[in-house]
Amino acid sequence: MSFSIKKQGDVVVVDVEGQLIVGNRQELKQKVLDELERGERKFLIDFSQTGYIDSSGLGVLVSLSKKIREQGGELRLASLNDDLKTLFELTKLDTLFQIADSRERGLASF
Amino acid sequence: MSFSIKKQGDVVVVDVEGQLIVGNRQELKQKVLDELERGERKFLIDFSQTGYIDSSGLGVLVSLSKKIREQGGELRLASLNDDLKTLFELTKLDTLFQIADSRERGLASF
Amino acid sequence: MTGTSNGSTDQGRGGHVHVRVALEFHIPSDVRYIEQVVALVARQCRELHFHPRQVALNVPVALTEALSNAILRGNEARAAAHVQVRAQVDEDRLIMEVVDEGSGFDLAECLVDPTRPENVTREDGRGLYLMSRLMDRVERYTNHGNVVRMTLERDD
Amino acid sequence: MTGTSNGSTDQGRGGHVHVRVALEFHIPSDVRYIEQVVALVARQCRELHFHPRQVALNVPVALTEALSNAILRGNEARAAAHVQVRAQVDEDRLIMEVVDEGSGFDLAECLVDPTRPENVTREDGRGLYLMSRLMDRVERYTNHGNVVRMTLERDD
Ligand SMILES: Nc1ncnc2c1ncn2[C@@H]1O[C@H](COP(=O)(O)OP(=O)(O)O)[C@@H](O)[C@H]1O
Ligand SMILES: Nc1ncnc2c1ncn2[C@@H]1O[C@H](COP(=O)(O)OP(=O)(O)O)[C@@H](O)[C@H]1O
Repeated sequence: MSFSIKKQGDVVVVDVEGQLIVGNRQELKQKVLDELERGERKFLIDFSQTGYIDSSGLGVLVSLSKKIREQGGELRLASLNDDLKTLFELTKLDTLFQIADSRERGLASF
Repeated sequence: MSFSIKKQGDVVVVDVEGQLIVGNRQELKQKVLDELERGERKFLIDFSQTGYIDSSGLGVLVSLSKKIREQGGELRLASLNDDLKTLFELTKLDTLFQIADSRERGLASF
Repeated sequence: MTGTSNGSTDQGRGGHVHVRVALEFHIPSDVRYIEQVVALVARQCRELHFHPRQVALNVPVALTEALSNAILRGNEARAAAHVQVRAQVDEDRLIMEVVDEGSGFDLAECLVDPTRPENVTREDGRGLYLMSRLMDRVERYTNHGNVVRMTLERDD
Repeated sequence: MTGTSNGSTDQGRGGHVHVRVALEFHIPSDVRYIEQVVALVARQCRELHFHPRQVALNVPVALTEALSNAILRGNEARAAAHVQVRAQVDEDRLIMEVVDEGSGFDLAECLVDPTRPENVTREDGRGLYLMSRLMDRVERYTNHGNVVRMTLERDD
């Protein structure tokens, strides 16, 4: 599993490859916070290559969302497959995040 | 698993694809006996595509060898991998059969 | 017939192969081992023809939660403490048991509803809830350690 | 780390995942089921890093022999009679138990040496011999049926 970060326009796009779970969520958190530190404000996390997410992965998304918002920025999510969508629905986190069907729509939404 | 039969020169060559075991040995036996009935006398069984052989598979080879010899014919074996060779050695059937390293050598040996 | 196809296979003459697979793991209290264990259990479920959603969502998420709780809560990540995982899969259901060396906890008391408005922005507290939503049954008992037992009936 | 790699995996920090896999099968007394059962047991051995020769030769041949004896000798191929197979694999060894509904047999008495000159041209009588040569231990006992138990220590 790994996280790859690239900039598209003024949006930082993060791909989560594999799982986002207790064993690696800190890595994601640190990578995004580093970009925030550098002055980035628009973040899109793309889950098209993601397997599963556990509660601590969800927790990191909640935490990042707060921290980015505190700096006047925005975190959005994209490309959740049906199983991941279910996870967000079960936890009502689909009400907390703006979730786009695709990376393109996510990018266009900023 | 399957057995494919083709004629090369005056030799009937049988390929054993997959296992030669209690569940399918009768099929091999019948195919070879049919050829014997038709007048064929030289038989080469090629094991290059064979997985494993059980005691009843070995038994069928012994049986065919006898029946072919009774008709003045010859059964030879070819292309045993190391594991199959071990099986023939353990049972001393390597002393009963003429075994060629390759199909070509097997064909040339008649 | 292939070596990778598992599960119950009807072979025409009214016969049937019944398969039950039991996996048992011992892992140190380190969350880096979770993914490997989860992958093997999920694979067995896939091979026994559990629904793709169960294989991709219910099983991995619930087991990851139980394992991380066992490692971080039960064993408090003490390196010398171990976690045992027992998974039993057949054509009807999956039963997973995760055993830690802690003194246990009260399931009903610890399970909070993370979907309540005051909880939805919390960073933690979704583990037991997800386990209970993704499994058909979650139980806790003590038997040579703290055992969390989860049952999932197979969907086609 | 991959989902298909099984077995014990050292992850650097002195830790170690210990895996034990138990497979259990119930099959009707029909030799056509043998290959499927054998493939699954052999695969587990491969994944737990048994020697390729053990995976390709020792395990499949010995298990095929035990199964065909259980089906054809123990159960005399009676369709209603079943054969149970239990296989337990870990990083040390494989233990296989094949249970039929027959009344059992005397292992020492039934085991003939097929390599003796008078036997080498026989068509049958090599099954128990191969089992004993390909396994480290073969035992027979009665416990809810006739049980043949075979043990193979793992070679790297
Ligand atoms: N294996 C365990 N051993 C001890 N306590 C546990 C265990 N699993 C869960 N708990 C308790 O239940 C609480 C809620 O767990 P959970 O819903 O997974 O959320 P979180 O772990 O994020 O707090 C934990 O904080 C802990 O007090
Ligand atoms: N499961 C079993 N139940 C009853 N008898 C058995 C069983 N397995 C082996 N035997 C006895 O042992 C004999 C030798 O078996 P084996 O060495 O496999 O050779 P074969 O099956 O070719 O005769 C059999 O003929 C049978 O009498």
